[in-house]
Amino acid sequence: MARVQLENVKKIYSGNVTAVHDFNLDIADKEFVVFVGPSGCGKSTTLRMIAGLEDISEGTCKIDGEVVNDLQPKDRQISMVFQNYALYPHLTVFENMAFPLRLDKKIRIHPWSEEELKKIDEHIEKLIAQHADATGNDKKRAQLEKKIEELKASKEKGKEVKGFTQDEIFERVTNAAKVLGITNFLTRKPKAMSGGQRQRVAIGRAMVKDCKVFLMDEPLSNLDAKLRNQMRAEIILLRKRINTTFVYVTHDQTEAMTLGDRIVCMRDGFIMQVGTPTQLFDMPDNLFVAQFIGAPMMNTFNTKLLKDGDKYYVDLFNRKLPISGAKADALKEKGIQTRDILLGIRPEHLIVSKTASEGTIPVTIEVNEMMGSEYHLHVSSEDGTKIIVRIPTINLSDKEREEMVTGHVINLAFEPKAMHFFDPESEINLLAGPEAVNSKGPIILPGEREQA
Amino acid sequence: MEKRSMGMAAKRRVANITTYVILVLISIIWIIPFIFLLLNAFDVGNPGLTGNVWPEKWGLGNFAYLFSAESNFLRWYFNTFIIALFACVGQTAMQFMMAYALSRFRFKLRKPMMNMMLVLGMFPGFLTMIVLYEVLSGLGMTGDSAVPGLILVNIASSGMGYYVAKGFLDTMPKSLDEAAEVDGATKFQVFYKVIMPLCKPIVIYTVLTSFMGPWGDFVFAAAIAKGAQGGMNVATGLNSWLDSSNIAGFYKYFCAGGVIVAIPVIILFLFLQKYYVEGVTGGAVKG
Amino acid sequence: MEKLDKDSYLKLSKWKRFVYKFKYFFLITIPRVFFKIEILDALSYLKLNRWQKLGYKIKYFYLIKIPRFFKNLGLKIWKGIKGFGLGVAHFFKNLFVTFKEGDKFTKLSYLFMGVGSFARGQILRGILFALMEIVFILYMILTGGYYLGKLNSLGLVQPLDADENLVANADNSFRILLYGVLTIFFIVAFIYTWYLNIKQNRINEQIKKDEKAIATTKDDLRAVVDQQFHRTLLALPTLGIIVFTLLPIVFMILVAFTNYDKNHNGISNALFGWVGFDNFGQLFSWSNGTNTFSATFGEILLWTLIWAFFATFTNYFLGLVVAMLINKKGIKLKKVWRTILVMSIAVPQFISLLYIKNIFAFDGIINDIIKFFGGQPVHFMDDQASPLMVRVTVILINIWIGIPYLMLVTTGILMNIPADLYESASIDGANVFQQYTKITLPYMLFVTGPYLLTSFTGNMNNFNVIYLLTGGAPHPQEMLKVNAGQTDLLITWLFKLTIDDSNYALGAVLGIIVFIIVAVISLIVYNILPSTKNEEAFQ
Amino acid sequence: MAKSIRKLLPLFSVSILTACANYTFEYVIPPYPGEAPVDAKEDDGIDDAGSYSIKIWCDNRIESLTSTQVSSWVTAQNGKYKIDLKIDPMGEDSAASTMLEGVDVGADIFVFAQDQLAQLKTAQALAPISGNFLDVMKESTDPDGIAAATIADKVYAFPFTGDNGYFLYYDKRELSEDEVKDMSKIIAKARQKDKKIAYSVLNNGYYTASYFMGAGCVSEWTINNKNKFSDYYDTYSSEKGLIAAKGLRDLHKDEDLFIAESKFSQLTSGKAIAAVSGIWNYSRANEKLGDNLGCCELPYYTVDGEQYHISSFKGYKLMGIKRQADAKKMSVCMRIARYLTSESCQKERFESVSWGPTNLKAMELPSVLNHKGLKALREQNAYAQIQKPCPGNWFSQVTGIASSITKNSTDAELQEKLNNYASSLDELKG
Repeated sequence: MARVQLENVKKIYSGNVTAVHDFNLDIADKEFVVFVGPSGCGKSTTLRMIAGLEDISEGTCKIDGEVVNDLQPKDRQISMVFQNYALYPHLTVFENMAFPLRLDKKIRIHPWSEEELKKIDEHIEKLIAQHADATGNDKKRAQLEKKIEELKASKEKGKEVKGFTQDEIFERVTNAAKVLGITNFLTRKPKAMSGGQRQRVAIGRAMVKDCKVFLMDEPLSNLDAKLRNQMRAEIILLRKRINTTFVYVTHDQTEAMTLGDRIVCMRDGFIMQVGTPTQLFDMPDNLFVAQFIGAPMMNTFNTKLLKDGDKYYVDLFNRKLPISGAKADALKEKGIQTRDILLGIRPEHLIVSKTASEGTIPVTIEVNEMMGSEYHLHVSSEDGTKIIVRIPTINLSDKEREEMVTGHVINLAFEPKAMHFFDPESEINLLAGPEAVNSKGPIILPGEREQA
Repeated sequence: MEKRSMGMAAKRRVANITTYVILVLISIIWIIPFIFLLLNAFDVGNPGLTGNVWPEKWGLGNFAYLFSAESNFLRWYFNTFIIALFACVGQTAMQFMMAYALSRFRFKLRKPMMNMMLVLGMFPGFLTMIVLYEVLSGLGMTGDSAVPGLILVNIASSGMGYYVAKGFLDTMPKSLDEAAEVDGATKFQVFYKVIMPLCKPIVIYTVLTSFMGPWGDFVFAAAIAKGAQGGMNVATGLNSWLDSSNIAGFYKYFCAGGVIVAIPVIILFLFLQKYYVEGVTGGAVKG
Repeated sequence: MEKLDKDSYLKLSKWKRFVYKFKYFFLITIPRVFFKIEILDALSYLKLNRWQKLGYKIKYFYLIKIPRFFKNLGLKIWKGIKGFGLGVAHFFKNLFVTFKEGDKFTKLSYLFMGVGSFARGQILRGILFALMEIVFILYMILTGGYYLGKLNSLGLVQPLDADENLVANADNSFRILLYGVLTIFFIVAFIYTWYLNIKQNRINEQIKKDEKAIATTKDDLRAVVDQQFHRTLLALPTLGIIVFTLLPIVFMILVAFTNYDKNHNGISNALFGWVGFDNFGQLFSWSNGTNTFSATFGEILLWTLIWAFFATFTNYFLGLVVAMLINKKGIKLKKVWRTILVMSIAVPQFISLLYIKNIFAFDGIINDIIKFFGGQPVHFMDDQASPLMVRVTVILINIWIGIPYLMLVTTGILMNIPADLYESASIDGANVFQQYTKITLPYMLFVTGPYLLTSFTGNMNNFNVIYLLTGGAPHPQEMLKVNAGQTDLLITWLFKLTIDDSNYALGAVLGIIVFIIVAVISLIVYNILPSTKNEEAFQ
Repeated sequence: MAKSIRKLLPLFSVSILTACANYTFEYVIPPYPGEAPVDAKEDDGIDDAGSYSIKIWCDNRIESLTSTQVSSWVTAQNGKYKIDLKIDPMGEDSAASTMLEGVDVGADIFVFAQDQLAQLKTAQALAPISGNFLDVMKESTDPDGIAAATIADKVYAFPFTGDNGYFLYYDKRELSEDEVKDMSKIIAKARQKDKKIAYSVLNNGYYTASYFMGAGCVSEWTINNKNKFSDYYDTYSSEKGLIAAKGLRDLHKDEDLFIAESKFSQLTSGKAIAAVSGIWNYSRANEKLGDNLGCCELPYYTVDGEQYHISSFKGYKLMGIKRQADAKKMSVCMRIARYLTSESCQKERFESVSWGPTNLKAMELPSVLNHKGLKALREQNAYAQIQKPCPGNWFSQVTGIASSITKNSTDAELQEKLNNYASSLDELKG
């Protein structure tokens, strides 16, 4: 149960290649934070720096307030699940999970059992008796008194035990196995198990230890799609059961969205944005986050934003689409004037309207991907710009379904609430807060922007 | 259509037959020297180098002589066995320590050290023989007590033969070490509890090759023992039977000695051949 | 020369035009064709036909790769020198700064090692440092000094006086040189430890300033099995290599600069002393032609390289073929074939090679068979045989020795070649031979690259085969003067020179040259081989 | 904190190195303690009573006999000496080569073949024999034996056996008395019976020289006071040498009949009808063939009509005493060596392994005189040359002549080979 603070953490490899730039994050106790980003963005490196498997070039990493930069992984009270499970091939599942417990040599306090308490009392009586008849020499009496004091103190404190007893280990491992549903595999070797089962053993091994921080390095990426969905649900349940701080690394944005309390979206060693899933989905700081979160990718158009009095319009496909509602007020509040923008809208926020009207755009369907519960339509407008639309099939009549074929023309309406406006040069969301990071060209951190 | 398919099967059968013929030929060529050795070992007709293949008179006389009180063969054989035993344990340990350090860790002097050992290995061995003799005689390990000396020299610089072991260790995924470290194991426990158990094939390969070494060493052993019967190994002893004044009377004993030296090494080799193949190739045993 | 445009060229007279064309050809076309290269990108390279590609590759190799190689080499050497210079400067600066800034304990530890460590509660380190200093001083006083003093003369008191009577307490130059070198090793080790002791004081002071905890003895002991575990692993093997390999080699290199031979064996008849480069002079005095030593050296070096090349590659390819024969799908009894071949490795070489020598002897079985069929007996490996015959026979016999081992090595690797490679090749219509050259060989060469190199250098120093089979036969009279033979390798000749003829100085010179040749070859090949470059391929 | 202790471990390796260096500490006190040695001069005046540990190298056949002889000598001195004797069986040529490898660790008394005398003398491995020991030796030992042990008129070893030459063994069932007189007859019989002759004349200088000496050639080397071969007188390349070369050329015509001396046993197994070897093979041959075994002097070979008797080396095996600082021990070893080469010991040795004695009285014994092998050797020694000290590589040069000749080399080629040989002799100086 620990708070993890990363202050100005940098990772510079030999030949001054910087893998992680000025990483600052404060993970609260019991929070589930997900590092997400394309491969090579430094997410795994950061996780490994927290774990202690990589040296921290600059900056400090604190767990529960204690600087751990120089601590070895085993002294940081963390446990980790690896991408390729890293199970010990020569040990059975039980031994794999018991391995960390057998190595743990910390002293723990255990309550005395009944007979033990009785034995201590007898011992104390014996000493008192000796103390009584050793009236003559004081030194011996003083010694006896000290001994009696000690026994009394240890009686209250409880038994000091080094590491885990055998049955403690058995109990912890079997509990974990029960939680993960791998009880009847305990005597098998990892070689004889499927990917999913091996992943569960890996989680089990990390779970049995009581640890401050639970690290997971793309645990699901080696599993097939169906198993991945199932494991995602199990990890959510697991999180509630273990109830400790989680740091989870993945390149799959769906995992990030479903699992994370907060998501840290990263690219080329920089943090693009930190926020809750909804913040990242609805209010992306920049175009990169917008396009990275959500599948299929957000559509973007190079257009102009027109300010007419206190109304805003978007000049799209030589039509003027009005912007109303919350977005318009926000623009007004920010005092945005007419300017060039990058308009972003997610495929699922485009609505197919039955009738053509001022606010809709006629598009012809090029490809219709049938995904079962929804259609992914690849359409193109009159001037050829490609747009992707996602339409749930449930509320379409049979006739409409038949018409969804290549060449058919449909009318698209833009949901004003779902529009995003990005500055073409810096790709920063116009409505984003001051600490938004640009995602185009050399990345300038908020702090540095003032000097630039 | 039918002819071509038959052609395919026929062609494969012909190929197999030719392969079998070649293999039989190869086997004969490779086994002849050992057969001749065996035949000569059983020839009690004439103890000298008569150059005949088939024994004049079959008998176990030659073997009897070896185990009789007259010859020191048992003493030499025992010496070599002790040297081979200590050598295979010592060399395996040394090679493994070196290979594990160079394979699993990255430290400043790693590359220069490996290049240095590669280069040092190329110096022709004989010149260092007289120096090693002086070093060993300083330690009192020459002449009759040459056996501990040979063991020491055998083990001391065996760390340089770490290539094969390192090749095998390089195939071990790094995440195993990291998982164990995260679980709280010290680097020694990672070595002892996680990686070593997985190295069974390469350990057996190294034990095997280092056990076979001392049996064939006749130049160095002779230089250290300097003729003292107590310190000679079997190769030196058997070779002393071949010089001009002895050969007429001892050649067949040499053959019998050769058979007794070869048999255990062959049996050991056949028993562990599976590991030999696995060890050399970097191990098919993956995690 | 300045290039003329079209019409100014036409203005020239006939003769001037000829001169211009001539100059143009040599000063512009030749360099452009041969000495200037424009780097093609992948696509345009692929457009070239087969010969243009070859031409481009060759030009690329000579005009780009070689200069780059030397540039890098130069850079590396320069960096090395600069690094070394910096290191030394750093070493002295460190010493001075530590002394100036250090507290009294640090200053004391300059003289009495370990004082600093004791002061800071690092008892174990303190003891070790103090122990090192005491042992070093005692050693130097009692023996080190004695030998170091005599090192430049290698002994003054000759074992024999004028009329050959034994002299008491004579010097022993062999022991003086050996223990002299050992003492130098010891001094270097001491200086390193002394510098270590100083540096640790500075680190501990730094730690104290930052109020961090100084490593206690318990931490040191725990570090032995944890953070510093790789040093614990390396300590014993490295020590073994230093004392039992490096020390003898350094000794031998020094012997090459002395006159250590049968007349001055340093112990009983006369002391040997330093003679500088005379021994090398004798070896390399090509000038006076008659000197057989350098002529023989050339011939033996050539044969050693030929031998190493053939021995390595015949074994490699034939071993691979035999392995493939045994591994072929339809073949049963795989274990039996492998067992028979492997038995020949298990028999020690001094026994099996003796038998093979008798088989190939002039009155051996092969000649009996030849006579049986009415042929003339052939001299295979004795002094009457022709050098070519002996060399070919030795290489053939070496195949008998090498194949089983190679078969084992390649069998394992063959099993690892993914099967789908062969399937796709046979679909593309590759016959057995093409599959061998296009798939098996490239894969094998990649995996066994380093093995090939070590076996090449191994064969250059392959003593047993030549010594036991031919003993260097045939020995023409010319080579006999320096007791060499035409199939002698450098190593067997070395053996004859040193052990048979106790001519250690020349043997050491020869040893150094063999050492340099083999080292240069393997370092170049070692760095070019693909598999050694991306060592991390599997991890 | 982890970073600050990274320098700890080299300390361990260094301290082990110091421990290792320690071993030289108590070992390396200046060598050779004790006062200046005095060679055993005048009579046995030197008082060398005491206890010594003495190591002897001799052939395995006489190992047990020698140890009994030495212990009987010790008891004969009734307690004056206490000898801790250690005998390592070693053939003559490996004894010499092991001695040369390291004189200070060699045996105190060792038997070596006479041709190694010069090399051992150069390495100062032999104590010169003088005073009473020399006088006793001169009265009782074969003068040729003493000559064989002398360099620059100083005697360096006790003549141990006088049979280090070689003679003809033959199978009486195959060859008659007069056939063995002529080499061409032996070859004809061997060709006819398809049998072999064990004679390494074509590939071993020690035997090739027998043809040259038979034709009258000589090769003598002189040693200067710095024990270097300063000069030589050699007639191998003269016209006498050419005769021998022609003889060798004829042998090359039947080279398939000749097998190496190491295959001597083919005589006893009936595959060879004749062999040229030394006394060391006599006991086994006699045991196998009994009275079918014939021993006689070497035959004649004919070149251009002339007959030449094949010669041989009149060789001796010598017993040397290692030269060492401890004068007392050296003198005790001399006493033992003198006893081992005395008449009684030589007689015992002759009876057990039939090695030819060098003691004058022992040589006259009837059993020695009519010993089949020794009688043949004595007859052959009439034609033999005493083996004088020569450079180590000389024999290989002589081998070079035989191996470079082929059955169809012309006379000019033969002479060229001889000239090559002659030009190589300068290289052997020094």
